[in-house]
Amino acid sequence: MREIGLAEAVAELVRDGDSVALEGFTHLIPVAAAHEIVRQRKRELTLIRMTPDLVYDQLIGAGCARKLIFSWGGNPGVGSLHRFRDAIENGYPHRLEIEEHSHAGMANRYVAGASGLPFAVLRGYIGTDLPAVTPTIKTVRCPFTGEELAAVLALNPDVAIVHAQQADRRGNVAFWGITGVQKEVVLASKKALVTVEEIVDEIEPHHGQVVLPAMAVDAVVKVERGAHPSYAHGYYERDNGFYREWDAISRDRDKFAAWMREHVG
Amino acid sequence: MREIGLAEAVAELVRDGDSVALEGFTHLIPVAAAHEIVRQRKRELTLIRMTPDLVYDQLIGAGCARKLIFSWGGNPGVGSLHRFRDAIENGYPHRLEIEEHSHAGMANRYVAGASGLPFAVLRGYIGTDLPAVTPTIKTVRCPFTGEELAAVLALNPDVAIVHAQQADRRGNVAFWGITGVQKEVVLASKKALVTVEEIVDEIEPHHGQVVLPAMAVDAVVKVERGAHPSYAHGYYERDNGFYREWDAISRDRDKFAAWMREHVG
Amino acid sequence: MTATTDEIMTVAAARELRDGVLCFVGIGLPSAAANLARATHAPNCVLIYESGTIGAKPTRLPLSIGDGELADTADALVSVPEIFNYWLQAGRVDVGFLGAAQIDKYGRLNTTVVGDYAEPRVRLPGAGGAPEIAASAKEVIMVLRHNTRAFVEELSFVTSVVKGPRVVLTDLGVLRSDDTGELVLVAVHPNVTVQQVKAATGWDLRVSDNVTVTEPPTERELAVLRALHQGSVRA
Amino acid sequence: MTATTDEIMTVAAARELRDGVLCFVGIGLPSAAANLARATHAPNCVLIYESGTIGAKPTRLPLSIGDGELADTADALVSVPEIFNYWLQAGRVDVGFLGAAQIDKYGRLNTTVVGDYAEPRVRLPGAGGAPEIAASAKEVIMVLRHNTRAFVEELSFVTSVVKGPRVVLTDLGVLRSDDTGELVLVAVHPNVTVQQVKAATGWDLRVSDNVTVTEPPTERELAVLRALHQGSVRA
Repeated sequence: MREIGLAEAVAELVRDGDSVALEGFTHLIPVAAAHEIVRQRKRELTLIRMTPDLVYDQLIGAGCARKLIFSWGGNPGVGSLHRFRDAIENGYPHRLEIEEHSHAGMANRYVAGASGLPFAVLRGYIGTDLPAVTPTIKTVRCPFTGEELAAVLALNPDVAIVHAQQADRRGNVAFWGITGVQKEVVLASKKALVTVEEIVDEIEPHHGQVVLPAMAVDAVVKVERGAHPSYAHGYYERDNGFYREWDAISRDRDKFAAWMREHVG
Repeated sequence: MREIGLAEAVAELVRDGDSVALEGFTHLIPVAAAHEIVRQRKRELTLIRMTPDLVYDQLIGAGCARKLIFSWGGNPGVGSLHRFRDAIENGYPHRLEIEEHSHAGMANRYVAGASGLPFAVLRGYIGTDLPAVTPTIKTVRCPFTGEELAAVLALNPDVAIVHAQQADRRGNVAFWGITGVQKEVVLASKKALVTVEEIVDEIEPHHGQVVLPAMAVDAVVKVERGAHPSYAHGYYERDNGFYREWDAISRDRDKFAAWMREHVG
Repeated sequence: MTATTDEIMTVAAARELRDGVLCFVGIGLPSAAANLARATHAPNCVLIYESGTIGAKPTRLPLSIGDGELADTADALVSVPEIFNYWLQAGRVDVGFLGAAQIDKYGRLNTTVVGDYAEPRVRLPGAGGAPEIAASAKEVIMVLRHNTRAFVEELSFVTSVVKGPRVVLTDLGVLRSDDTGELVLVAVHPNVTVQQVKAATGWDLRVSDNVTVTEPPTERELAVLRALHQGSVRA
Repeated sequence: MTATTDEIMTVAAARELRDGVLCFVGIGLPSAAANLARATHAPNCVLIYESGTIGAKPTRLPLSIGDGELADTADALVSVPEIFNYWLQAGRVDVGFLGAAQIDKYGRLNTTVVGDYAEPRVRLPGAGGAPEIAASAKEVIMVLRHNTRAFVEELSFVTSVVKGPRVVLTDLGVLRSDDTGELVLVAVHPNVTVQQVKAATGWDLRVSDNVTVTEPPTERELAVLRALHQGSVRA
């Protein structure tokens, strides 16, 4: 495994205009890597993520995003993502193009992407207004039963960024606890950057563990507490207080800018 | 979890004429359960399995099967399955209908079945003679790219039978090592019977572990060495010698019958 | 103890859950109701969260759908694609819980925008798991505060369409779908009048011939619900 | 040490494997060749077995595709659907290894039946992983014993169609696909004549203008191969 720092990894793997998927379903959100993207002033990114969460609220507010592909944009258990809303409702800091799906649709788009298929089939969206506003939702007919089902276009981001608990010295990566779509997004993407809490000699077995072999990953970077204020199961808990505080910080454009200057740089 | 014996579980869950999938990819083959099916003289079964292996050679030779759905019918590393060949080549003990796929096709048929979808999409079969002889292979066109892909009909067996290492007292089941399509076949089937090496208070974490929650399973039965001559990772090794011996036993109809009488009953 | 209107709504939702069912839970009020049910009359209820935890048995209410507490207490942890494909879409889920910003008389839900989609007055979080919960759960329980902004004649956007039978628990009463799928008022909470509910509904609400009055939350239901919330606040 | 024809074939197959490639391995001779390569000139080769083991590093040859040894030494263990969908179908596999009962001049393979499908003279095992390995691996290495029963003008059944470049290692020589996809004899093993190879081929075999002679197995290659086999026999 190649030794590399976070700044170097982001500089090398993420280019202006790329489609970038930072995933982690509540758990293991790669916040430190997102902050590095802000610091490097990446622009015109297509940000992809099921649950934009605080991490995309920050990237959108900082002006990194041209487009957002997502399925649920809220502050879980708290309320709105104000930078996300300000971008969509008021075009601030600039207009944000959106492409929205359901969770099942996004998950299956990653699965299709990881599988080298052009599309995925699911029972979903039927009767809703989503297909009318989202061109990556169509229908397909079962060649055996004639049933009409939803079809969604595969997702193959330029770069996947995820956070994991452990990597071994050869670059194999291990996640446990809630593993979300981590495996799928890494395998669906052209390049993958993984930040980890710890580099170990031997990966420990855990319930529900997912191991990604080294060859699926382009860079592994050790970043302790790299998911904060999200959490890393077995390492630190979710900073629920910060999620609540974010509501007030992000509600105000200036307060947001000041917070970002002070805490991200 | 309900206490139940293997004879009772098979009597209750497997009926003449059912489609039955005994899975386990080399590892964890539910051989003891198969022998119980033979002892109970179940008839007219549609046997489903990626790799028929010795276990279906025995069921076919014993006259339990009307039809076989499979993707690779050999004695791994040794040669032919002679009872399988005798049924297809000579109609002995009676004619055997077959429906054959590739491994990728069978795996995806289980995935579609487990997902409640009528079919699965894959890149496969193109240019081969398989679609001409197997009506459960068709094509589907991607509604986004126009590309033509293979489509396979979902599999939803009446009964899944698998072997696992551990169950806890509430009936949650754990597999580790090579887990094949165990999870998919159980979730794709209407009913599921699981034999296990051991019933424990707490399932131990292992690399690559799959846990099936109790509600996915209809009966859990403790059967030590229930996979022999296949193996149970962490419990006993594969009896490679027996796989070699099987070649001579199964080659001859009378020798086979005598072996079954003596060892299965 | 005196129950708040939110508590009455949560307790009413909890009571809808029969013991032993497999329940797909969203965060917030649905999670509170499902966990209250599990802690009282429905101990064998199995909770699935869309984050991939099956059979979670949290002792405090999770703040988010992916809390560590859910993973620690689950029978099995699976990926998000598996939860949606192998569990929800496969039709294993008996009951889905949903909230929404807007609902119409057929129980269709909007969680996407208020106003025009391209130039929304309010941008809401979006679909999340709702469209597929609505389509695949055998039965759907919805929980919303009752007012004419939420209970509307026409949705700004149709995010989710419930297929099976549906019940809506509000802070005023209980609505159930009839054979045509239309929601009918079947119960009012204590001290609420039918007229109040009709006034809080943006369409001409049909009322059952036998409107009952909700049993108020018991002492035990309230105590358990508050303890679950306390745990969450302490965390 | 004198090499058997099977050993010459296996060594020739092993040499086709460049270091660092991701190789999808079937059981038997392909597995022997891949492990020989890993133990000699290609230590960074990553082996995938269709049973779901990624990066297995067996010290003895597995008898079956799902041996415990493979699971014990793998970097990651995944399900069979994942191996086929996320790894093979996604185009991550550089080299696929295949055997067959019959091959035609385009390297199409038959592992299904000899004779008529409905009334076969010989029922072979069937497709297994081969059709998708053939279609999705960037490059395919085939290993077959060379005779007119195997190298036929017309297959009884087309089980697998190789898409990318292909090479066939036999006990007589080496065949590679040209731009049209047709197999051309490019090398003969020591003490084998071009005429012998043509006689063992059921179609009019094209022969390269520069047929070379295979380097015989080195002492080290043979020693390693035999040690790998010994381990397997002892198990």
